[in-house]
This record gives sequence, structure tokens and C-alpha cells, in this order.
Amino acid sequence: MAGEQVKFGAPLKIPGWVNYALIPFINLVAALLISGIVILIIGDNPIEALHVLLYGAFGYPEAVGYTLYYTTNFIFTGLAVAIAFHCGLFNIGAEGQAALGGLGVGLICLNFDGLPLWIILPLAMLAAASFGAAWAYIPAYLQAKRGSHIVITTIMFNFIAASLMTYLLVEVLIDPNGQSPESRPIAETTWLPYFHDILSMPQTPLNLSFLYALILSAGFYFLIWHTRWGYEIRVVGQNETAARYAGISSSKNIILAMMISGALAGFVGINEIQGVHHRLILDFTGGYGFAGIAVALMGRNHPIGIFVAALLFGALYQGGSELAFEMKSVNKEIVIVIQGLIILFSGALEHMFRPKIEAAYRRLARARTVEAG
Amino acid sequence: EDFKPAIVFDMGGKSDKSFNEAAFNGVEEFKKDTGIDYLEYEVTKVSEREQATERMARKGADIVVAIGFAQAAAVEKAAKAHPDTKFTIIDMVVDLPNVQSVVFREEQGSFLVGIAAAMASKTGKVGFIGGMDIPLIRKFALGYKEGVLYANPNAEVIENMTGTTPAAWNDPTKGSELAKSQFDRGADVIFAAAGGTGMGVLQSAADENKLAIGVDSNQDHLHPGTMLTSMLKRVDVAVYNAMMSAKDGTWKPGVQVLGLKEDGVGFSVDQWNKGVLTEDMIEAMNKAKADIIADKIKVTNYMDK
Amino acid sequence: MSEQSPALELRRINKSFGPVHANKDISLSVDRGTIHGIVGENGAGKSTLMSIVYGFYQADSGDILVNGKTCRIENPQSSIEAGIGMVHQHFMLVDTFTVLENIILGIEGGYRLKEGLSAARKELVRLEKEYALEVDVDAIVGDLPVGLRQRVEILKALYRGAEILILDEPTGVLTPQEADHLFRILDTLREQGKTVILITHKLREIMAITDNVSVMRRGEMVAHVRTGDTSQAALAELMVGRSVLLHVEKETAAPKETLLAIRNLNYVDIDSVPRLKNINLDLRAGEILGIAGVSGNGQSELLEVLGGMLAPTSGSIKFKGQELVGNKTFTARNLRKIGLGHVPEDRHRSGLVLPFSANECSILGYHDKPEYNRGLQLDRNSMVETCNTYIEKYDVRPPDPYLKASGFSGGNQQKLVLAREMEQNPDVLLVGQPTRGVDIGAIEFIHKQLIKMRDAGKAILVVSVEIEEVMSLADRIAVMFDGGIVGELPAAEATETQLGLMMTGVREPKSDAKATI
Amino acid sequence: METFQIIILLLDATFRIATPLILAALAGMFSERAGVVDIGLEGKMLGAAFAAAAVAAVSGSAWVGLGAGILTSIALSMLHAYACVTHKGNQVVSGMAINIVVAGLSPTLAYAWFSMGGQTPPLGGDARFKSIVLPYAETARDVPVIGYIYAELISNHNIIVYMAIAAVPICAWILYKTRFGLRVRAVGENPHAVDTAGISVDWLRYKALIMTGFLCGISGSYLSTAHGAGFIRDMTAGKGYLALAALIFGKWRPVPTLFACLLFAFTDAVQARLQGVELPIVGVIPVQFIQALPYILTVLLLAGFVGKAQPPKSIGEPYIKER
Ligand SMILES: Nc1ncnc2c1ncn2[C@@H]1O[C@H](COP(=O)(O)OP(=O)(O)OP(=O)(O)O)[C@@H](O)[C@H]1O
Ligand SMILES: Nc1ncnc2c1ncn2[C@@H]1O[C@H](COP(=O)(O)OP(=O)(O)OP(=O)(O)O)[C@@H](O)[C@H]1O
Ligand SMILES: [Mg+2]
Ligand SMILES: [Mg+2]
Repeated sequence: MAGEQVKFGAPLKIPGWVNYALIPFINLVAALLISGIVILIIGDNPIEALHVLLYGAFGYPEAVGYTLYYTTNFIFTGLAVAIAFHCGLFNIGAEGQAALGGLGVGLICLNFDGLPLWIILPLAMLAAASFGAAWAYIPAYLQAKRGSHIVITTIMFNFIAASLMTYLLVEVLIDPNGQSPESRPIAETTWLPYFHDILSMPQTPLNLSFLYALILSAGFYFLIWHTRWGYEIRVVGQNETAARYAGISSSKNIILAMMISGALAGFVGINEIQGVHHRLILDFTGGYGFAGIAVALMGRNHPIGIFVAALLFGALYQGGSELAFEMKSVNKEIVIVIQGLIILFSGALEHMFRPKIEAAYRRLARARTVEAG
Repeated sequence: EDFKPAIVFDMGGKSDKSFNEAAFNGVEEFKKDTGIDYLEYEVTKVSEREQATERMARKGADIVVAIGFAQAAAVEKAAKAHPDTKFTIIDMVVDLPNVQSVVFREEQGSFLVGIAAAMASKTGKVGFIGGMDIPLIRKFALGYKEGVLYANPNAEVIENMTGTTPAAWNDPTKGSELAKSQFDRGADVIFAAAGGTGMGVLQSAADENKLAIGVDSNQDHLHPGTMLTSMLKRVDVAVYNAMMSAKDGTWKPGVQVLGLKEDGVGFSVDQWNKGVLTEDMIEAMNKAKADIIADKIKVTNYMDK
Repeated sequence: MSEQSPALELRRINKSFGPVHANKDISLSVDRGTIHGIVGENGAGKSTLMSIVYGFYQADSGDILVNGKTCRIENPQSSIEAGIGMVHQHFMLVDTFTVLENIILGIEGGYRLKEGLSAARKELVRLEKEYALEVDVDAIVGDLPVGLRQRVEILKALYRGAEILILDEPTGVLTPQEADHLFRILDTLREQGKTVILITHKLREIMAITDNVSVMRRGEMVAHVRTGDTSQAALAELMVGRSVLLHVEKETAAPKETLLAIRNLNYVDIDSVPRLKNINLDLRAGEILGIAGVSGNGQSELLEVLGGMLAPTSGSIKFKGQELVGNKTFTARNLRKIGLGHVPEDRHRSGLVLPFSANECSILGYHDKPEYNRGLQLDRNSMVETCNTYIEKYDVRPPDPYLKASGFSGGNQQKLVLAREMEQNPDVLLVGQPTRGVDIGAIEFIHKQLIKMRDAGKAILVVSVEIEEVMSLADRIAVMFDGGIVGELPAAEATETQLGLMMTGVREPKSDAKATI
Repeated sequence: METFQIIILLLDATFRIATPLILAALAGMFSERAGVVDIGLEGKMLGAAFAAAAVAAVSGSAWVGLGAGILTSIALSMLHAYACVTHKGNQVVSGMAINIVVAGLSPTLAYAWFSMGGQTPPLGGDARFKSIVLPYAETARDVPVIGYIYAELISNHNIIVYMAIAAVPICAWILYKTRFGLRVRAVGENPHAVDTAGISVDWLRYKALIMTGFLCGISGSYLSTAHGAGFIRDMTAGKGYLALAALIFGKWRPVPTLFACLLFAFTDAVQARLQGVELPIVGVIPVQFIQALPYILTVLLLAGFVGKAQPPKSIGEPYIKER
């Protein structure tokens, strides 16, 4: 009774490990089960497939390198979408913002390749961030001042970005003595250092931008939960009336959040252009922007969650291609199916098992408190 | 003996009914004749290109055939990393000692089908529908245009590009709309160089009972009766030869330019377009072909402009 | 069914929300043709219990008997069929619909609306006459004042042929006149042999209208009494578990210099509807000025303008002699900086960010004050400390600075907001509906705090629709009607009827003179 | 060719292009008016397009194909409901997941069944909806103006185009004039009100999502069995998202949404015309910018005079009574 009174009105907290480890794990297992069935149907061995997937994602140094390289992009776009969510905005435009970020990086690397790397690095970051932010600014401004629905405007800006990039790569930046819509390669002096240049590991596209991603994640956490600016963004996102009551300007924060979002998305350009392709190319954003939405939501808009979700996606991308590579009957489509199923189960159906698990946990906890009291 | 060939298809996938599929037919042919199986991979993401070629090399493939200009950078990297693996890239030039670059004179083939189009057109207006506005497609367009004007100096060519995102190569409905709008504007023959989008073009030609020209593979069988012809780009032959020569040791690095002379490009004459493609069209095309080979006709290569 | 079998009987009802045991072994018996009151502190479990009767929640255990027969109520549908209707504390209406649409929702009669609507229209005319429940059936509910919305809820229930009508805190939002009207309606219902269950925090009402009362505390039913045999004080003690004084004790005010001077203040909203008309008010240090009025007559706008949430269209507001209107620094944030606190009317909408933890809510609006920041960083520790002191001093339950604001009952949410604004110790405090939905234990405390501030020489503006409250708290009372000040008079001279009249726009000749002080 | 004809032909194209958008947008309307965000329109369309083409190819009947498309789309819609309504899952994630799964599954099945590389066989004959020539269309053609309009614009579309146009008033009627519509609008605004009125919120949302599936099914089938003639991977090419944009643009109301769709379609038809055309003053605009025109225009309109769109209040939030 006494115990009851203390607890009254205050829900018994379900500990983190249940919420953030046990339940997601069970969801993942469920997803893999269904995927296994799919693979069975197309007449292959699910166990082997799973093994190949895991091995392909983490089994050997290259694999890890590639996985982390993909993860990097997902962290950037995941954080981008998440900060917008914290401000109550749904940014579908990460794709276009990433493309513009890449453009910024490309322009720096193409035009200042005389400069030493230690100047190029910050310049490229600045360019990626500012180009991405600029591309996000217009939809943000329209949302804040004119109430134009940001979901539409950002979708439209993805298309516009694609057109712009194609135009630039076909008409303006195209390599004069090349034939495909690509810029000339950027000078090696401007390349982002690879991990395999620094550590002793096999050649992979994994590069310095992975560290950027980790640092930005930390920064994100600090900004959102430990600064007054993050506080304001969250207030606006949760309750605009309360914001007005507290004298917090919605439009200012909407624009701020979206520009940060665009800047984060822009960093994909650093990883892809300065880090890997070393020239401006078409569609280097390859859907990372859209996947970022799922990453952010599955990561509950928290950097740690986002990192885990990003890692999951990275593993799926890398392990997936390994799967397509190693198993003849498995082609790129089936890999996509598996990825979709995992998003479905660990994202959309995440609550399917939760009530049962929590109830079970509570029963145990109750039993304990009764013994105690 | 253990000869291991490998092939890397590009985004469209090995069954895109045109470019990659042609390559696929090539390896299948090779497999049939030699009984040698091959490693294959379909690229789905930009970043996979490098990974794929690199992997093939590391798996000990004797020759890696990369399909499509977009793979150049990847091949360059892999070739540098694996100097004693043979690489063949289609549609692009990579200048390395262990790389064989196969490029086609699409403009020549396009020129010929342009002639056919001009001759088949009653309205004096013909159309061109490309996937994305990129140099390779412009190469097709330019050759086609020159061919049309060669056969009918005051003919008009209506030109459309589908889009700017990768979806542009996979949007048959958009394709058929573009075709319809060109028909509305008076065109009665359309040449489609737009991958899957082309399906829509050929379809609405069939619907409106106008004429269409296929690309890369022979697409005449899709709509017998309304297919004027297909501009063949013998990627299959190129792939087949690359693998064969590698097998019997006659493989040579350097640039291979496959034009009309080499039968690398051409046009289709078969049971499906019999009657549609008339004798005198075929005659005119063959004559032009001879003239081009004999350098009597200069067809501009967009890339050289 | 036999005559003596009660209309509604509950046997050993239990309900837990996750860990929260909201109802423990509740038994209750309500006789037909009576009005049965239920009182209890915030979070005592009243709403929950009634929601169970209505089938909105399912009980974990226990039986519900209607007219002596056990009936399984697993959803509102079945309770409606059992003849039970409920007016929820937080209205269950679709704001974008017309009254008519709201009423037929769920019993449209046929797949096409046409017939249903016209049938309902006729039936409603009858009901409205019978119970004097006039309301324009074609009005959009979102545009109606709360009083009318409540009528819609009642009509909804009656239209569904409710024999047992449950009202959860119906008078929390009504003026005395409206409340009296409501009670007359309840009377009629009783005469017609219908049964009414009334949840309220206002013992006066219990005494006035109910036949029996049941008292809940912390999820348990602690007493059933006949209204005749008890008193407010007794009930209050049963509810809170200690004796409470129901009347605010305060010496007469000693007003000093004018801190807030409002002249010809006008506000026209975006739909160019004038909401405030030539408001003239003075607020002096050391006094409490009460604003009475039927809700929706501009009080909210007045608060929001003074609080810097809305920009006035014209007029002047002098704060300590300094003009605010047209001044760039006239923002909610700067007002707080220069010492103007604001307890908003609607804590859910503006006072709190419900998903935030209590400690985050306890700096809302003051989040950029140096004491909550260390350089770039928010000082989490000082936030939690602050929150703890608030919880301590204002007896917020449960005492957990990390609990989400939504996890507190409205009463406790209110305490959190009050604490935040009062503890910043502003010179002028604007307070909207200080005790809405709050139980008497809390009311007593909140009133004490306000008086204490006044005596400390602060100026306080209290807006409340509860006339009692205004009268007992304020030193001066201004009455608002249709965006203007009808009149102003010293609390001592004010009588309930007089104020009630003024609230309907009737000008008092003697207060008229005072109107333009 | 004189401008009048050009305009008529443009409008003609507009209808063809708008049809899938209209149907999909109306589909989205039911789901979102019921408070369930649906960015899974794309996936449902794609699934329907595949099923319709596959079944039509096998059965040789477009109508059977349409039925299969509709059923498939409804099934996917039910999956969405199961995730978002029954299990209160995140609606956006669920929609995306469905899009991805379908994008992979349909070509896979196509491989398995037709081994034509992720495609279905091209459809001809009765396996495809053909244009309907309305009575006297050809004879009327020579009648100035109206005759031409009748022949070119009104006549000569396939049945689904007419269905789409008819769908707008029908859906408007359902939404505003029927019990079901009233309840859908109510649950999107305030599910508690619906619940306390004795209506099951979940079941109601399920029903709304069935409508969504139904309309999406027609939309998808149009792509593969009417407008096109066979399935190709990713053939929806973003139309689902465009439909969603149109829905928001139309403020979740049937008629404005119709106009939004027509606008998108019209700009698309126009851009095909403008490519490579010498324009006054500006001259020839690069293709890429002409192709971006529809999107730029949309943004401008949105910023210009389409005010704040007020979405259904409870949209995106799963209905949770007890926490
Ligand atoms: N839907 C719910 N989910 C979780 N807990 C709830 C819910 N509703 C009520 N509770 C818990 O049950 C307790 C009783 O709540 P209830 O609303 O019945 O109180 P109440 O008597 O109506 O309070 P008030 O007088 O403020 O209306 C609360 O303290 C709360 O913690
Ligand atoms: N859906 C819910 N989930 C969690 N807790 C809830 C829910 N509904 C009510 N509660 C809790 O139930 C308790 C009482 O609820 P209720 O809203 O009745 O409080 P209240 O004091 O009546 O608020 P108000 O007076 O503003 O209506 C509060 O602790 C509230 O947080
Ligand atoms: Mg209550
Ligand atoms: Mg309450």
C-alpha cells in the first residue's frame, strides 16, 4: 500500500535496456524471420543468407569499412531529419540539400586545389553546410512566413535540385575532355584522408567524414538538450502557443532548425564527393536523404538511436550487396525487400511486441515490490 | 582450364530491354559457346560501382567487363589496383595499360535510322525522345538529326528529354506522354533512346498507329507493324569478343571504336518490320552506310564538338 | 425491474493505468431519480471511474449493474444502449462540425446524412424546449463559448435517450448564471425521473443540488453520505484528509503607486473582429484587481495582450510609467525580464509543454536567465533544483522533477505554473483562472499564496469566471462584457447578483462613474 | 497548328497525366482525413500496377487485372492499418517501409513468374484498357470548336480516365453527405469524440484505409494496363509523392485537390511542349529548367496565394486512450 502510494500517479519506468535493447532486438529477429521465409520461397538457404549478410557487413575489415562509410551518410541525413522533427517540421528535402552540399564541396575542391588541405577541410565543410542550409532556407522561410506546407516545398526542391545538378554537370561543370555528366576529378591534394591512409587497414571508402559524423552527433545532442537554443527549438516543435507565451519566436526557430537540418544533410556531399568519388557526379545522394527519415524515426530523434539505426542501414546496404554478390538467386530486388521488412518491423511495427514485454516486465517488478513492502 | 570472366552491369539492370540487356545477351552467348560460367553484378547505387569492379578483380576474375560510361572512374581505380587483371569498359575511354575501352559510333547508327525515319515520315516531322539530357544521348540525337536532314533537308525534328532524376530511364508513362505530344505536333516517326522509358514511346506509337524506332537491342518484336526498325548497338558482340579474346589470349588493351565499318552499330531488318521498313529505305540506308564507311559522308560526333 | 433497485450500482471496481491504481475496490449505488454528487481531489479517480461506467475505459475487475441487472459495458456503445450518457470533463466534440453534426455523430440513422439531420433537427427543437437548452444547431461548435458547448454535450446525451446522465466537472467553466441554469436543467431531469451523477470540486454546488454525495481520495471511495446530513467543511475534510478553511482570510489592501496603467486599449483579431474595446484599467502595487465575466468576453485577449502574446491594435499600456505599446521590447520575454509574470488561463495550451519534464517546464519563459545557463550550456542541475523547490513549496504531487508535465493532474500542473511565475517574484502578476479544475485543498493554498504576494506589495490581476473566487480574492472588481469594461467596483460592495447582472452587460449606474478611473 | 488546337491537345494530355494523380490523391484524402498519414501511396500504386499487369497478362482481361490491382492495393493498405492503427506504429515509417518492400517485391515476383527481368509481358488486346470513342466523335470533329473539343478532349480516353473524373464528385459526396464520410471527418479531427459517440475508432480507420487501397488500386492499374501496357520496375516514378503534394495543396478537400492534380499535370504537359522551343525574350531555356518548371511553379503558387493548409487535427497521431 505504502509502495502504491508513492508510485501513485507516476508510471513505473520501464528500464532503458528493455526499451532500447530488448524490444528492438526482438523486432529485428522478427524481420529476419520473414526475410528468411522470402529467401526460402525463392529457393535459397536463409541461414546461409543471414550468415552472408552479417559476414558481408561486419565479417572482414573491408566490410566494416564499407558499412561505416554508408553509416556516415545515414548519420548525416538522420540527424538532419531529426532536428527538423524536434522543431515539428517534416523535412523530406534532405536529398536535395545533400546534393547542393555536394555541389558546394565540389566547387571548393575544384577551384581552390592550390590551397593546403588544412585550409580545404574547413572550407569544404563550410561550403557543404552553407549550400545545404541555403537550399533548406527557402522552404523554411516559406513555411515560417507564408505557411506554405514544408512537406510539399521540400519535395519540390528535391526535384529542382536534381534539375539544377544535371544542368550544371551537363552544361557548366562537365569535364571538358570527358563525355559523361561529371566534373573533372578534383586534385588529390584536396581529398579527404581515408582511414586506410591513417590506420593500417585495407582500402575502403571510409574516410575522415565518419569522424565529422560522430562529432556532429555529439554536437546535436548538446545543442538540442543542453542549450537554450535547442530548448527553444523543442518548445516550438511541441507547442507553438506555449512558445508564444514564453516569448519564443516560432518563425525564427523554424528557419534556424531547417538551416541546421540542411547543413547536416549537406555533409553527405563531403563524404561522397571529397571523400570517395573525388569529382562531382549525378545522383551521388542515392536515396540517403529519404532513408534519413526512417533512420531519424527509428532512432527516436536521438543521436545514439540515430547512430544505431544508421549502423543498421549501413550494414543492410553493405551486407545486402554482399548478398547479391555471393548468392546467385539473390538479386538486388530481394535485398531491397529485406531492407523494407526490417524498416517495417523495427520501425512501423515496433510496438507489436512492446505491450506484452512491458506487461511481463511489470509483473516481475510488481512481484518484487510486494516482496519488498 | 579455369578461366574466370566477370561482368558488371550498370543501374538499369541486366534486363532493361536495351543497353544492359544487350550486354547480358553477349555473356550468355559466350557461356553457351564455351560452357564457362561468369561472375555478374548489377549496380544499384552509385557507390557500388567501385566496390563491384574491385571485388571482381579481387575474386580473381581474369577479365572484368564494365558496362556503361558511369563505371569509368571505378574501372580506373580497380585497374590501377590490379595491374594484371584485364578490364574492358563499354562506352567510355579509360587510358591504362590493362584496360580495353570499347566505344561505339552511335551517331553513325542513328544517322542511318534517321534516314529511314525521314523517308517513312509523311508529315516531314519526326521525333526524338531521350532519357536524360546528357552527352551520350545528345550523341544519338545529333547523328539522328543529321540523318533525317540528309534524307529530307526540310524535315523537322522534334526533340524531348524525359527527366533529370534516375527515374527518367524508367518512366514509360512519361515516355508515352512525350510521344503522344510529339504525334500531336505532327511527328509520325519517333526514335527513342531512353531505356525503360522507351517502352512507353514504342507503345503509344503502336496505339496511335504511328512508327517508332528502337534502340540498342533489337526491339522490333515488341510491336510488329509499328516498329520501323531498331538502331542496333552491338554491345553483345563487344562483350562476347572481349571475353573470347581474353580467353584465347588475343585480348588487347587500348581503345576500340566500333562503328558501321566494324558492324558495331547498325539497324535491324527482320520479320517484324518487314514491309514497314521498305526496300528503298533499306537501300538508302545501305548506300549511306557505304558512304560513311568510305568517309564520303561525315557524321558529327557530339563528343568531338 | 423492481422500483427499489438502484439505477446504477458499482461493485468493487478496480482500474489501473499501467502502474497507477486509479480505482481501488470502488463500490457505489445511485438511486433512480436522484442527483448523486462525487467529490475528490485532483487525480482522485473520479473521471476514471465515470469513464469506466461509460465504457470509455474497461475496469480490470468489478461489476456494473443498471436497474439491478448486471450489464457488461465494454464500450461506449453498450453503455449508451444501457441508457447512460456522459458529459466529459474535456469536451468530446468535433470543433469543425456544426452542433447538429456533433449530435447525430454515431446515431446518424441510415447511411445518408440528409434524413438523419432533418430528423435530429425536429427532435432537438423538442428537447431544447423541454429542458430550456437553446443553442443554434447550425453553429460551428468551435465558435461556441464553453457554456454552449456543454449544452451541446448534454443534448448529445439526451438525444441518445440517456436515463442516467454523468457530468464530469460541468461547472468548472460556467458563470453563476450559467451554472444556475444548468442546475435548473438537472432539476427538470430529476423530476422526469432521470438519474444524474455530478462530479465537481465545488462543495457549494454539492450542497445546493445533490441528494447524496460520495467522496473519493487517492483512488478509493472513502464515504457515502446523504447531502442533508453533511456540511461543506465535513466533506472538505473527508476529501483532503485534513481540515481546510474554505474562506480566504485577508486584511483590506493598502494599494500604493500604479504599476500598470491601461488606456483606451483596443485589439482587433486577424478576422478583424474587435476583441478589446477601449479598455481602461489601473493596477496598483499591493492590490488584487479581479476581472469577472462570462468566458469569451475578451478576458483571454486582455491577458494575452498584457502578457505580450498579442500586439494591441491601439491604446497605451504604461508599466511603471514606461510606455510598452509600439515599443520594440514589448515581447513576452522582455516583459518577464522587467518583472511582469503571467499565469495563463489554459495551462495545457500555453502554460506548459506537456511532453517536457517538470524541471524543463519550470524554466519556460525564463530559460535564458543567467541562473539557468552556464555559458552556452543550460544548467540542468539548477533547473532540477529550482523545480524541486517549487515542488516542495507548492506541494506538487507526485514530487518528481523528471516526470513529464502530462503525467501530473491538472491541479498539480496548475501548481507548477503558478510556482514558476510567482517564484520569479514579479512586480506585476497576471493570473488567469487560478483554480480551474483544481480541488479545494489546492485552492486554499493558491489563494493564500496570491494574498501573500499582494501583501508583499505586488500588483496582481486575476481573471476568473468563478465569481466566488473573484469576490473572495480581489480588492477591486472590474466586469468585462463583449470586449469592454462594463463597470468597476470595490469587492466589499459587490454582490453576486449585481456582478452576475453586469456580466450580462447591464451597466450599474453607480459603478458607471468608476468605470473610467 | 493554331493555338486553340494546341491548348485542347494540352488539356487532353493533362487529363491523361492527371488521372493517376487524381485517384491517388483522393485515396490519400480518405486515409488522411481519417487521421492516418499515408506516404505509402507510391508503394500501393506500384503494387497495384504490378498485380494488374501480371494478372491481365495471364488472364488476358484488363478488368480481371484491375480487380487484382485493387485487391493488392487494399492488402497493402491493410498492412499499413495493422501497423499504424492496431499497433500504433509510426505512420510515416510504415508508409516508407511499404514503399520499399513493394519496390523490391514486385520485380522479384515478375522475375519469378515471367522471367522477363522484372517486367511483365507487354499487354495488348483485351488485356489492356483501350480508348473509348464516344458516339459521333468522329463526325462531330468537323463541327467548329465544340465538335473538336468533343472529339479530342472529351472523347477518346480509356475508361479509367472517366472513372477518375467521376471519382471526384463521388468521393466528395461520400465525404460530405454520408454517415461514413461524417465519421471519417470526425475521427480525423477528434478521435475521442468518435469513441465516446460509441463508434470504434480503429475499425473506422480500417474502413477509411480500405477506401484508400481501393482508389490507389485503380490508380496503379491505370499505369500498367491503361496508360502504359505492362509493368516496369519503379514505374510510378514518384507519382505517389506528387499526389500527396496535390492533396495537401488542395487542403484535403476533393475539388481543390482535383485542381491541384490538373495543375501538376498541365505544367507537365506544357513542359514537354516547351522543350527546345524558342521563347520570346528568353530564347531557348535549358531543358533541365523547363523540366523543373512544374515544381518551381508549385512552390510559387504555394508561397503566393495558397494560404496555410490546415490539416486534420489528429493526423499522424495514433489513437491511444491509456498510457
Ligand atoms: N488515461 C490515463 N492513463 C494513465 N493514467 C491515468 C489516465 N487517466 C487517469 N490516470 C491516472 O489515474 C488517476 C485518476 O485520474 P482521474 O482523471 O480519474 O482523476 P480525477 O479524479 O478525475 O482528477 P480531477 O479531479 O483532476 O479530474 C490520475 O492520478 C492519473 O494518474
Ligand atoms: N491519456 C492520459 N494519459 C496519461 N495520463 C492521463 C491521461 N488522461 C489523464 N491523465 C492523467 O489523469 C490525471 C487526471 O486527469 P485529468 O485530465 O482529469 O486531470 P485534471 O485535474 O482533471 O485536469 P483538468 O482539471 O485540467 O481537466 C492527470 O494526472 C492526468 O495526467
Ligand atoms: Mg477528472
Ligand atoms: Mg479534472
